[in-house]
Amino acid sequence: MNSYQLISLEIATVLLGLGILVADLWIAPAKRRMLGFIAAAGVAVIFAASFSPAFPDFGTAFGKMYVFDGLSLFFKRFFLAAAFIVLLLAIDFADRIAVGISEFYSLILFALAGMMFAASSNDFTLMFAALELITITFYVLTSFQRNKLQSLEAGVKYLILGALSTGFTVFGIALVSGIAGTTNFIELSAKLKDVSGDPVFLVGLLLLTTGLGFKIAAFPFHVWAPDVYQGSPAPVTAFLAVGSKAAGIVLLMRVLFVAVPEVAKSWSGLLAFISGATILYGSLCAIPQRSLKRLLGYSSIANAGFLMLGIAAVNKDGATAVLVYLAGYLFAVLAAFTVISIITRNAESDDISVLAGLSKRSPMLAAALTFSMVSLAGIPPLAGFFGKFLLLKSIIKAGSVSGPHFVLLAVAVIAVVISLYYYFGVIRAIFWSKDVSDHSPIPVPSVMAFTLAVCMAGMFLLGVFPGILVDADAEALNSAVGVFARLR
Amino acid sequence: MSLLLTTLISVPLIAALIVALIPGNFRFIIRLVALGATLVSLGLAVAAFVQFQPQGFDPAKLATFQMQHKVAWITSDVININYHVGVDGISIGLLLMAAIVAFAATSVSWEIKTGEKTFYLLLLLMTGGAFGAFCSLDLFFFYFFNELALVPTFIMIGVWGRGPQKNYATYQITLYLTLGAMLALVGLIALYVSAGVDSLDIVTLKEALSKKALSSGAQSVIFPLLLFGFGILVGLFPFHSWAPLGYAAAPTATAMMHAGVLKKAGLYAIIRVALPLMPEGVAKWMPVLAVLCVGNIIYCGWVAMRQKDLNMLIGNSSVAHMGFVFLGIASESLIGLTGAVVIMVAHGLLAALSYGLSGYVYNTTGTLKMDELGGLLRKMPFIGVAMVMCFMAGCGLPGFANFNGEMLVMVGAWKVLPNIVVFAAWGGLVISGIYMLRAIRSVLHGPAQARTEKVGEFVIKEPLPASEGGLGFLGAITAFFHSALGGGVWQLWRKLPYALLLASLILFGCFPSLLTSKIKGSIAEVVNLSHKVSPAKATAVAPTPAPLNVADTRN
Amino acid sequence: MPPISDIFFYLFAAMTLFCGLMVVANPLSRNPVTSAIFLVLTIVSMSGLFVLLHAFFLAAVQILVYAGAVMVLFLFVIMLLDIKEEERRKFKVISSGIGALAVFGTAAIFLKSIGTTQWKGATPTIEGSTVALGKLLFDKFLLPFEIVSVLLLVAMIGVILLSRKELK
Amino acid sequence: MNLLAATVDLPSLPPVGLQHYLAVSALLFCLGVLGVLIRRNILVMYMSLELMLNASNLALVAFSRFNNNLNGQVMVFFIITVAAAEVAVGLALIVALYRKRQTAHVEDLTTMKL
Amino acid sequence: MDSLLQHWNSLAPLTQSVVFSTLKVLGVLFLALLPMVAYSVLAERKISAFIQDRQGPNRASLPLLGSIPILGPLLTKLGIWQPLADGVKSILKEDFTPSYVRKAYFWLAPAITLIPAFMTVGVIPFGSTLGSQKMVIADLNVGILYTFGIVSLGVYGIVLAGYASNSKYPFLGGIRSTAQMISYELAMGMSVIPVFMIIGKLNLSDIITHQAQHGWMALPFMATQQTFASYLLWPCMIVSFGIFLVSAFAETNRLPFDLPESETELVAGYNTEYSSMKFALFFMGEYASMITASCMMVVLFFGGWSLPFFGLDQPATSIIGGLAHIAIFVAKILFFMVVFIWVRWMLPRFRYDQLMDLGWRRFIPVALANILVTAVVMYFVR
Amino acid sequence: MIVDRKPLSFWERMYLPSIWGGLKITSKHFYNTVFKGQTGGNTLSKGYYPETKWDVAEGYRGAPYLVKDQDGATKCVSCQLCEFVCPPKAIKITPPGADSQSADRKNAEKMPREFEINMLRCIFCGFCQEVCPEEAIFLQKDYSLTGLARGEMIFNKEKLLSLGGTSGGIQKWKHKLEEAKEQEVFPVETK
Repeated sequence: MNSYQLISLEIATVLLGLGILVADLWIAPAKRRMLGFIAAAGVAVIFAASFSPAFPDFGTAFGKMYVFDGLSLFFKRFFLAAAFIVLLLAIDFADRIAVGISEFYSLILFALAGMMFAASSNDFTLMFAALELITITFYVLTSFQRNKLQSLEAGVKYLILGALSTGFTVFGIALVSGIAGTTNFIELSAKLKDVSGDPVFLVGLLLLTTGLGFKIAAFPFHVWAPDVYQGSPAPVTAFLAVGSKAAGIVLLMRVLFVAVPEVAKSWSGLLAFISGATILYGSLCAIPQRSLKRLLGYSSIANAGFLMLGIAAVNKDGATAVLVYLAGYLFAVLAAFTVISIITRNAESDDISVLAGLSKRSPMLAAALTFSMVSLAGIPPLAGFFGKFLLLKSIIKAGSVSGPHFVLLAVAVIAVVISLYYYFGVIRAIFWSKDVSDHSPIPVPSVMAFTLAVCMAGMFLLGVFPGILVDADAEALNSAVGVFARLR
Repeated sequence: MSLLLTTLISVPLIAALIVALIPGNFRFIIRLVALGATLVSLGLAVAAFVQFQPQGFDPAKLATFQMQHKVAWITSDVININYHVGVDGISIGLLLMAAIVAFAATSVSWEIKTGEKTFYLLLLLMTGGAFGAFCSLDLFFFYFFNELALVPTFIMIGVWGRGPQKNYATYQITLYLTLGAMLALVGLIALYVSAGVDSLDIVTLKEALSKKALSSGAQSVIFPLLLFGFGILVGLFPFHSWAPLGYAAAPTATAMMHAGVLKKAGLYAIIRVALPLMPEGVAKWMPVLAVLCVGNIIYCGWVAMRQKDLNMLIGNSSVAHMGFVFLGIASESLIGLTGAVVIMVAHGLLAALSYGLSGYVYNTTGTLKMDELGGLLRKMPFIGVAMVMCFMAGCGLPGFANFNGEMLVMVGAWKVLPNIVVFAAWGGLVISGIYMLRAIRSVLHGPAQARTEKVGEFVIKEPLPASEGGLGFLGAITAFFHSALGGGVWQLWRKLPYALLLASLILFGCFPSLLTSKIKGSIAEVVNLSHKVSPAKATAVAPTPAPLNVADTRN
Repeated sequence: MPPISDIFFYLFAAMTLFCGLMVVANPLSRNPVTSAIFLVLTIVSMSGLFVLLHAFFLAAVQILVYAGAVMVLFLFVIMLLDIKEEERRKFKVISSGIGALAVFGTAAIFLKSIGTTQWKGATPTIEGSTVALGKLLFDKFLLPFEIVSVLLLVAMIGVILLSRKELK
Repeated sequence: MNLLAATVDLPSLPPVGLQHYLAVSALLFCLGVLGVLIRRNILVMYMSLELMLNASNLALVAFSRFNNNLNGQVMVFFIITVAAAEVAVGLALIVALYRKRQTAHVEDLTTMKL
Repeated sequence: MDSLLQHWNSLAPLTQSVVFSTLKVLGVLFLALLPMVAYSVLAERKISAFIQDRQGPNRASLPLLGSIPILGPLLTKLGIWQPLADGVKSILKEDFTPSYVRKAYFWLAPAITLIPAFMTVGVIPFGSTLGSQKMVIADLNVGILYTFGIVSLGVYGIVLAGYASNSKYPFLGGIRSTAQMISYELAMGMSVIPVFMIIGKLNLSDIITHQAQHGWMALPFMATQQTFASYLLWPCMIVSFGIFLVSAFAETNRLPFDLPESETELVAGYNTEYSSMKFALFFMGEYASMITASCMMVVLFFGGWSLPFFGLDQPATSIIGGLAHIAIFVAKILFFMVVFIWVRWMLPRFRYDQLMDLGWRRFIPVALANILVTAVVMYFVR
Repeated sequence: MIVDRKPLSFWERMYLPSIWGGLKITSKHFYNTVFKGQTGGNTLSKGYYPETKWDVAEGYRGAPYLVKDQDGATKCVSCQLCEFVCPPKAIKITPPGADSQSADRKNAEKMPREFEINMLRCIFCGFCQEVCPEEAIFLQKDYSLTGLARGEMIFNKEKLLSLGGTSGGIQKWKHKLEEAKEQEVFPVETK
């Protein structure tokens, strides 16, 4: 198998990004929005191409550094879908960006490429490069609204803490790969027996996990998330919440389940602690929030905790559940951000009070936001429910092996109840706010309407027929390179 | 293999979809669709009820469900879930009750004047969810449908609810019910994981667990999870405080549906899942339940006495009634459990009727404070009479279905839990008698108060919105229905839901065997399975083999 | 008598750590310029350590990129912004103390684990030859190399976008 | 060698091995973390972060030497490149912030609070 | 004498090499570099005088040497003793430190400017061999990288000088210089990549050896065995050299790129506040970096110590040959020094935006394209 | 007003012709100087500076000195405007105290007790001359001031006056004195 065929999706993405960048030179400023459509269409084509039967079989490339397996394919599609929606969001967002709209699109595409590489990385070097491509792109993206102080502050905060996490990751990589003598995950897992007792190795692994914990905003490495989510432009926040987080998750899965499965098993208590603390912290802090984006920031912390839950279970159910959960999360969060983006267009504030009277002003937006909140809360028949169901199942299954997981389970249950409280706070604001000052209908651009329709269709489809997804995910994990197949 | 149940479930859901597609200003059409859908499903439920064959119980083999329909939904090595519906004696009565209440609730929803589209959509979803919950044989789908029915409750209370405590009530009911549901979900998943048959299908589970029971450790964890999880959904003492508050704040139809139907789903799940599958858990936790149910009966009854608000009174009495069901469950006897199921059906009708009536009173007088009401019997004869009958049924007057149920429960529980029965009898007959009669006196009798001075009965008539009248052919039909329903037969029509509920109560009160004959076979199996592990206890509780004595339950 | 390379190791290591400490906790000055200059010194002495480890190419690159470009940029920005505010701020003793304690704990863990690790490596023979490194870079590590090139493009776009004058 | 021996009398120190380099690297890393924790000037914090990256570089080069493979050195190459890019973006960002807010002090970034 | 030699031979090889290295360092630094710096200042003054119809320094004289008939006045007229007078003046003049400067950096900056310029010389092969010793202080495998690394440190002196002076003109000069040096370092670095692509080594001695055999990079006909390939690559090398040359002007802050110290705009920029010896250090630093830049050009493009005549393209076997190589090298350096000086009086100063424009938008793309073209040509040649 | 720059032509943008031009000019001068001896010293004057002093042209403005009027009286009235305006702060004036001589002529307001110009600081800018209301200070032809110590280079009032010489001009004090005398002769009737 030719290496370049395997990375054709990524190549296409990067080329698309470059194309947008270059095309900008010849296109009149007034017509630059069109580039967004081109970018979105391109991503859609790449997404469709990933389903093509002509697509190469699974395999590894670049000296086993890059793996193309079910897991990576799943995540690639995930990222592509997310980027597609984010690009559509960005098209609508274009007029709120002072300069460089086509760069905005191409940066999103480059971040997408980084995520796709991350999904396939089987080597610390590739992982580092991909992770940094994502992170640095997001430094720029978060601070893209340079005329807004909030955006800049968000950028700087993300910068400092992102760089800190890079520092941890890199030092972790140095120690782990140094002790093991290899940077390849599979080779590392083969040598694991010799090195897993080495304290330096374990310290390194801990640092590495810490670094990745930063990326997914897991407790206690979550401090950046609320501010960054609040300050960034809405499409960026959405991409950060979905794409960057999923990239962190897939890398965490690769590192823990492929490179060091035995250690991961023995660490499940620690992972469970992180997961529980993250869930609880995110849920509790979300309660008093007034800013919608900040609320979603905390909710995303809680969701990171739920995702960690599946990892802490260290079993195949958990891994599958993570994938299912992510898919549901994707549509729900993107729908929420789409609505927020539309509503805050004129309001210049994302205080929860802007939702007042939304059910009257625009029933469609109200419905979309309600559904996404309901889905995030994990209530049937929407997509979020099934993910939570599987996560709980996986942790119960893991709990039948070890005790601390029951505590985690209790935390998760309590957190779901708490999360319902604040998600319903949003719904309440939509449907029965007292002080409705503005009754004018909110115009919904057709792009946004399309985006919302896609998200809602996704939420319902995955909620009512999760079978498609679960089968696909289980298959993805079965075909994944490494020890996924051996996970119980 | 029969599509009847699937059709029954899908009728309201499809109707909900249709409602979603109709523009919001075609209010009358939306009402018609909702009413038509519930009417059709009522017909289907009656058909199912009639079609259901009462069956005896053969302890050698497990009962079969009737009218089953099974479709593979998720089959993977991670999870295996099928869409599987079917009914047995326990659920068929509840299904019929649900259909009746749903129709009644849709009928009384004329009071809703804003956001009808969303309201009916949610109501239909709720109806579909309730049907689904009672029909599902796969526990995942049971949970799924139950949640589907619960969520609209929160929104409906929030949006169309009333009273100063609306928000507080909404949050309380949301959080309590979610907590209960989550606990139950954890219990169900734990059951799935520990049963080891890779299925949540009740049939499969029963079969597998009757062969190889769960480990006692697993049972002692899962059983309380299910008991308290579902218990919270029902309002088990001390987790009941949401119920009266929530119902007091809820719009009429929601209160009817939730108090009448959805609450029963939790009880149903306890009887369906917890009892037969985990005999050891039953043995361990039933004493606790027995104590708690006294709390329900006495404490909530006592609280009900102190209420000044009619709805709060009804709410608390409703929770107190749940105590009887818990008592029946705690008795673990054939008679007691049969009685519990009968109460579930009866109380569903009763609660719906009570809330329907109180809602009507609220809409005409604008208050439910008992000291502001009075003399309604004279002003609104039909409502007044219905209310008297309703309250009489509530305090367990013979002739109404509740009496049968309570009687059966107490008889069934007497041998096992005599002390508790004393409490229950005291609570059920004396306390409820006190507050019900007090309510009758202050609401219906006496001089008319300021609020009730000028009210009349069924005088509401509204014009057909112009947007619906001018629709050509469709408009003509609409106009016809509107004049038919709003013209000459208007008053009769508005009385229909109350009459229907009252009639059902009396019907099942006078002919309890309609229910018990269907219930007994299934309950016998439940009782049998729940005693399976501890034979000593089983003999102590039911000295004679349970199935043979079923006939005695006819009262 | 230790070999001469060991002496150099101790020399460079001491210098690296001392200058590193001066970067973060200089008792005499909290001026960012001082920190930057000490960071340059750290980097230079570290490239001395690189030379001792026979990584000549990296030693040169370290100086060229870090000291020659990165730190100049830092200095440039510090001077451009004329940042000296920290000198006037009160130093928060308690929070800093807690942070320092935590870091000392971490350092203790690091040193303990490094002390207890059993290293079974062979005698070092490898040379950080530029040719070998280059071949590896364009052969085995081609993919990360290409990704990093995209990354540089992104950084370039980002810097231009972030630092160009507002059009309005 | 004997030239030095003639003039300097050094205390006897253990022969330098991997662990020595790792210890230096670990200490340097901790210094970096310390800087991030106790300094409040964004630029100095950022420098401390560079210190952390450099610590990793040292560890990687040491491992590379003692493992007899060049993987670590390649990694260092990438780290240096990425760090340069990161610094460029980061400083641009800090300058942009400074233009807007006239501060480079983390405690002044208070637009967004709970 | 014999016993001394014997004693010498009895020493360990390491000790011998240490001694040789020390000698080379001291020799190169004090015998070659410092005098060269001093006399390039003189050369600058003289040449500028000639171009401007003046005589230049012609008065400094030494008490005894000046009175030697004929030779004395001639040397005086040539200004041979001027550097000595300048040195003495620098040392004796009052060293004035304004009160508002940042003291530590104010003192450090001149030293930091000078050191990198001197350190760079360490890897430059200024001759083939002299006896058994290679005429290079440190024959590094990564010589050119070392050079670039050290050169890149040179900017600190100027930046710190600007910062330390705590006054606006020096500050602006420092800032300008930073930007300018970073920008042109990039173009400079890229311009030499084709050279290494052709030669395949980073070691400067190897580069010279290669040129001695295959023709100088910038003048391919200067070889005993001329190859077609080197003629094909000639245009690329010309471009490389052009960029390198211009960048060298920018890197050394020489006219036409002396924006950092432009006296009419910035009152001499970063060294405004400096006087006497500290100023002299800056001054020497500038000339030292000019010498370094000349060395680099000679080594990279003009065959270093080699000359394709008289068998001078082979490493020397005799002392005479070795000295001849050193002389050739120095001669080539002098040529470029003259170019540096000449250009200063030939061209006016660029505007700052023109300077940046030239660096970023002309040289860097051209250098990149040059790399590509070289690669393509090499692909077809081999 | 913004005037657009003239766009450069292609060759101008290449800079090469300019370089060639510069090379031509400089080479010509270089050749002429070195080989033909055409230096400025030879062609413009008859030698080089220390030996051959440069004759300044009329109107040259060198060092500032104080001047006296035709009557030999000090013109300066110690108003300190020049001290105030002096950019390098080279001028230092000590006004007369209560007990000292106020002026060396009649009817004048006052004269400085001491007037110093530090010639090491002075930049010959001419502001003092510009600002002086009494035309008491003038930039004169001296361009080469040397001394062996710093102290020598601080010129005091006597030195400045002696170097400055006499300058006529308006003779304000004389006129004032005459006016005063006329008033004594023809007193105004005030009734």
